[in-house]
Amino acid sequence: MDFSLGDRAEAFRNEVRTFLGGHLTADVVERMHATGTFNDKDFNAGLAEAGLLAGAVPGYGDRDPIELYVLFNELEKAGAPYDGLAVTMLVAGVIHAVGTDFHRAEVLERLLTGRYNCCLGYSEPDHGSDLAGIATRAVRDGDEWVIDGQKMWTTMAHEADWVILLTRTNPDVPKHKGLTMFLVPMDHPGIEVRPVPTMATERTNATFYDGVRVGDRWRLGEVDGGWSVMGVALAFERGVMGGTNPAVPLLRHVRQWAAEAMSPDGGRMLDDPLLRERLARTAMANQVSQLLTLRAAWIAATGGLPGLEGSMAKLYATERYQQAVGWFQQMAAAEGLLSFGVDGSAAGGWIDYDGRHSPVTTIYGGTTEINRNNVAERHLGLPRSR
Amino acid sequence: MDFSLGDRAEAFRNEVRTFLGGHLTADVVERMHATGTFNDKDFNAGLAEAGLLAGAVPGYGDRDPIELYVLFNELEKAGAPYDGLAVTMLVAGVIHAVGTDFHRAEVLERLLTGRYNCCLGYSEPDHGSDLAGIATRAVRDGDEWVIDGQKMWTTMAHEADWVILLTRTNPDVPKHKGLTMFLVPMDHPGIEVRPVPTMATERTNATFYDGVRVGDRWRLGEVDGGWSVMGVALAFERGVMGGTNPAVPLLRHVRQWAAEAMSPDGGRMLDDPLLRERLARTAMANQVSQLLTLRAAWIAATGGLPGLEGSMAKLYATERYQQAVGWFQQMAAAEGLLSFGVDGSAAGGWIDYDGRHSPVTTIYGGTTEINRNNVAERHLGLPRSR
Amino acid sequence: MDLDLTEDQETIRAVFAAFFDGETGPARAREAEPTGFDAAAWERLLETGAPGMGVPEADGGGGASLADLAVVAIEAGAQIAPLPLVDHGVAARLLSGLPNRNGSEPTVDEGILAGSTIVGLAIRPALNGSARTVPSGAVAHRVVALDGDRLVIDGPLAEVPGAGAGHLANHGCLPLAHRDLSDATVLATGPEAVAAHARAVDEWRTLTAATLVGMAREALVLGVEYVQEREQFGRPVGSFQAVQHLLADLPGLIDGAHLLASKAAWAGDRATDGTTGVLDVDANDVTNFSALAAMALIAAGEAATLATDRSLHVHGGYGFSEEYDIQLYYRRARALTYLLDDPARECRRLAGMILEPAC
Amino acid sequence: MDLDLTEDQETIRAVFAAFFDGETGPARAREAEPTGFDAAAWERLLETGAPGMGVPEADGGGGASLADLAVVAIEAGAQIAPLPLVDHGVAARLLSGLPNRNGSEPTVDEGILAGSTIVGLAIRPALNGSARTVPSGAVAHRVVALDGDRLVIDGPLAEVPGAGAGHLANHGCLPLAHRDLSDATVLATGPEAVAAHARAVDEWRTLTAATLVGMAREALVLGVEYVQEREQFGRPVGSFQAVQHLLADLPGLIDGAHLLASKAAWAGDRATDGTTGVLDVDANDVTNFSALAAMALIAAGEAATLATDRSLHVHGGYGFSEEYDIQLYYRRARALTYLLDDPARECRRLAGMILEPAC
Repeated sequence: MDFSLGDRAEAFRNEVRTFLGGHLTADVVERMHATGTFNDKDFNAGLAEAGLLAGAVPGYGDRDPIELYVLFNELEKAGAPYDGLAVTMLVAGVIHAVGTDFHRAEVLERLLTGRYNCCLGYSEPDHGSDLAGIATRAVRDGDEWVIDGQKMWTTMAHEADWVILLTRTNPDVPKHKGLTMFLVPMDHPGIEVRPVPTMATERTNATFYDGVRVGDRWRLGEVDGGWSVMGVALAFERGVMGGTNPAVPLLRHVRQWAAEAMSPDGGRMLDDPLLRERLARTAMANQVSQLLTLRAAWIAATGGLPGLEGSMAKLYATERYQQAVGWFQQMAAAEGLLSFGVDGSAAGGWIDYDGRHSPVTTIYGGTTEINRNNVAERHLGLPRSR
Repeated sequence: MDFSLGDRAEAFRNEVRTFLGGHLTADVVERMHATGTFNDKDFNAGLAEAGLLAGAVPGYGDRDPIELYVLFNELEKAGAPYDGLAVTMLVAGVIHAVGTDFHRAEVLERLLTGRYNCCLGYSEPDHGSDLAGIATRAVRDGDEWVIDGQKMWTTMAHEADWVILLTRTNPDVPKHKGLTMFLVPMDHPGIEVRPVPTMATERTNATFYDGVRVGDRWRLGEVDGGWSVMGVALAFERGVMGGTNPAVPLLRHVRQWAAEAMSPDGGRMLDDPLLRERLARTAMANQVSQLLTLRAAWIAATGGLPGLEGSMAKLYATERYQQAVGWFQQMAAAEGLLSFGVDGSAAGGWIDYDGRHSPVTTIYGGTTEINRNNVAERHLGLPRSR
Repeated sequence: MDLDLTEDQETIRAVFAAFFDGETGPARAREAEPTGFDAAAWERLLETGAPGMGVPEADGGGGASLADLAVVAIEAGAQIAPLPLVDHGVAARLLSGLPNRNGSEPTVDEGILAGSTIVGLAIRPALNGSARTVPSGAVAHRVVALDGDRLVIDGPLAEVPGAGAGHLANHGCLPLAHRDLSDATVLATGPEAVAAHARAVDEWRTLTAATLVGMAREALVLGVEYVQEREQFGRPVGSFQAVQHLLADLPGLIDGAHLLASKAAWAGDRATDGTTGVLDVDANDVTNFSALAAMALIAAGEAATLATDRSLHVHGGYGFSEEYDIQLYYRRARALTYLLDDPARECRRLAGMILEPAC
Repeated sequence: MDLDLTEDQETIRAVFAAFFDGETGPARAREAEPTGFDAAAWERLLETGAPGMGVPEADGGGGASLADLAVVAIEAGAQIAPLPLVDHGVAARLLSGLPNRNGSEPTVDEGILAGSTIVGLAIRPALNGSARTVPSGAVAHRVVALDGDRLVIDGPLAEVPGAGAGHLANHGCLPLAHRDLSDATVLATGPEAVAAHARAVDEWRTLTAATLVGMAREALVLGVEYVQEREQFGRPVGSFQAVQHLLADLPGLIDGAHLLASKAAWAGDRATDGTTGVLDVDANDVTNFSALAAMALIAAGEAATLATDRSLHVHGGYGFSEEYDIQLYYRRARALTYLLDDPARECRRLAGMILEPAC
């Protein structure tokens, strides 16, 4: 085994770090938390102009999944806005894999400028974990489709140019065989976006589709072939595009704070043996999270489909992140409750922020329970429990 | 609310404590761990002679469930052999509730001398949690029954005088409607006891019943009424008869050791802030376990059936006990691995012992999963999951 | 031994359960964000006599016991009432127990008894003449604090800082503020002052534990209701055993914390005549108020943080959205649990009571 | 980046998996209790060259890397082989790295290379001339220890204490013994001695982590097999979601510990030329051997203690009985995890590497 990234990936990482050093300003970070929109078009365009985006599109560029991992891991560790970018790159990869020349010219090329972006229209109010059961209908009408329904958790929809929309086109076959995927321009009539504020700074949306007419050229993949398009998207997503190292910036923030803060027991917080133990455990867990994610990238890079390995990385990383947040909330006590910019807040308010944000990480992108079902049934070979 | 025990129960507790001070010698404790038999007939007879047993038989004596709780709680906290006694008192209570004059004269009166004891023949190799499914058959033959089958986890069988045996008498009705309970003298021909050693010092047994002929007078309760006799037994058992304060002696042993032992960090172990925190958490959990158990006793004392409350007490107490054992095993490191009597062993070997013993506490007397099912379905009102 | 409420307490429970259900509750708590104070509900609460109910009758109060106040606090917690009831109640009891030092200012006056003057308590010792993150500091006209070995009271303020820039935005949307004590009046000094403050903080621990028990209880109800209604894969989410088992540990944890908070209150009421109680962890005999108050806050904090975490989790994405109530409980449970100190430091403090002192 | 074993390592893995499966395994481990040594299996192991395989070829050994040894250790752990392979291997590497000080006694001799002379390593510093609870102390002819700043070796003993009264009965039935160092030979002194011992203990951490990974992997297999076969309520126990979810976190935990132990071994092999690697937790860049060895033992200890706990639990009462194998893994996982030190103290030691020192 060789755990060095290799010259090529290391050089790429240094390019990303250099970019971040110049472009990830305090303004960018403040804006993302103030607006709740973890997508910054100027920042993304900067990445594109620096030549860091196109190469990393899965399958399209000349970079491999290890480098895709490096890009998002560096963004995540630095605390940059990357949620929107992850979706954009994911959709770019799906278009590259199953899209038409029209999709490539009309959408993919634009996405790669960093100035355009996409949102994901999978979940519905009554179908969160159970995606095969979604109810949004698309009915053919000549060369067009008429779409009616509602999607939930369409994060970034309020500034997205397209939504990748999972619809039901045949209600008379088994659930997952009657689905079709569309790429719908958000400026089409009949689309409404309503904000869904959350307990953290992140904003998400509900989107409503009322008789939205969309040409057949916006269909992505085969009619009734939406489930396999989902499969392509999920295979890109798992683990590699951020989300498995959220405790790296947390550790950095807490460490920096603890070097300055006084402990109620006297002395610096950083001298507290319990805090030292927990910082070390967090550093250990960050390494494991990184390795489990790298393994998923490695499997993808060597031609495999790291679905289960991605589930394992997500299960491990999110549980450990939540554990670390809980520890640091406790240890920072009253000061850990105070928000960004408040006099006396521990770690400048990051502990409060992580405390608000962390609960969702075991829910979105596949709940802990769904991931455990996957591992139990498909990795351990236990009988189906449902 | 009034959390004082009350004069009567307090006086009884003091009597028990006085008895323990005189009779719970190092020899008694050493013998129980050396033989693996947590039942000491001389010790039990001493309790009987001191007048501490008969009164505490559920329903039979003049003492209430609070005092029954006091008796077993004091035995448990002191680290006395009480497993055999708990079964004996339980059976005495069942006989008092559903037995005949013959059972009373022949068994109950003897049990109350402390010189005789009973074992529980419920579980079978293929039916641990699923007791209603047991396969041991009892077939009527005139005024006798012929019993064939096998029981598992018949702890104390090797020195028991009777086994309280759950049998299937009617295979043609729904599972729990075809069961009958017997009180079988262990000297009847056809009974074989085979030891089942365990990873801790405790010994248990498998028992085999091969054409055992037993008179109908040994039947306990109605024919095919065994499930309701089980219900009586379980209602007595839950929580009140020991098993919910195992971390009290653990805390005492660790505290005493830590006051003497050196920490690898320098200084006494008792000065280690992490150990202090964990001792305090264990003391807190011991209070909660006591209160949850007292609540079950209080409900029984005021005429209720504390089945769910007993489940809650057991869930809480056993999880906390296992957590505490894990903590102290870690903190005692190599010395915590050493067994009773070994040069250098932490807490005289008790940490090793608790480490071997604690895993079974979330299994026997109702697994954690069965108790969680009970609470989920019967207390929270969630739909049946099976 | 008697683990039932008294008849009077049953009445108190019913009255205040109805009050908080009608006048407060999640929707009102949401409206009261971020400051965490519902002035209209406080006005209505004054009519019940709750603000002064814990003050002895001799001082013009309701003469309620700590156990009575715990019954009220549980119901307030269940409805996450944005009211400084615990802080004011404890501070008023502290004031009424002090000798009147200068004659000109009664230690507990009509306004305080009625609740028109809100008093807060700085639960942590002041540092350099400033009380930091005072629980009701953004809405209290006056705050009692321990500054060195001096027990002091600030104000009365004409306008409380919550209306202005003093409120500190925080996780639980509690009315937190720092309070400057430089012009504060000295109420007592020396060991007497320190002991009075310590007793008040133990009462605060006990009643905050009770508040957390109420929050945990209601958070579990919200989770159970949600999983009974919500379907996925064609069946109620609550029929999945994994979901059931996430919730099934909680009743014991919550009931255990409830019993411990009640026992602490009982011990606190007994301790008023100077009884210190028993503290023998080797035999698991504990009737000492300070130890039980510390244990109660630790146990209730565990129960409330875990119950809100699991209940939020079984809500799926909705638990994270502002629209659902569970996130209100989630944040307040953490805020109240960590406000006084890290539970680990609270445990080490408890260790100082139950073990030989550290060398 | 390459996360696959080399071809040679695949061969090593296959050969030793077959060896440990055939010559050791749970039944043999049970027979070897309580001493924890299977002399016949050790004899057979000598034929494979394993005892000296980690010693450089220049010193007459097999020249295997730490990464190669980790591959072997995982398979030994999976079969809980009652053999002092890791201790002997690490001690032999330590000896071969030392200058020959007195000419009369080679630091690593034929007996050690062959394994007919078993060498143990006292992983904790000696106290007052005595090495306490030495991992293979009851079966080793010689033990290397750090006594103050002197690296010493005791023996050779004609008869090892395991045959007599020296074995210390313990949780994992490991061949533990105290060793008296009063007649021990000094091998090195000063910073060189301390550094050589520290390097050896880091290798021990790495290979013990690998052993624990193997134990955890096999414990999970035992649990999965049991719940697939065992039926309750008319269905396999493994079809209950609560049981599935107890087991479903384990593969990630075990694989994560496996990756970390492999990375530590990789870093250890790189560090032989004096490279110290990177240690930047702010960016999650860690290639430093000592830090990775510490992390690997912590992670593998967590994985093995949790995997054996859950696997034993899903066995029901049978898991507690001596007859079933899981209890063998359960006890050994704890013994190996806690033998060097409390994981919390190991974490604080790691903190000393990755953080500013405590004041």
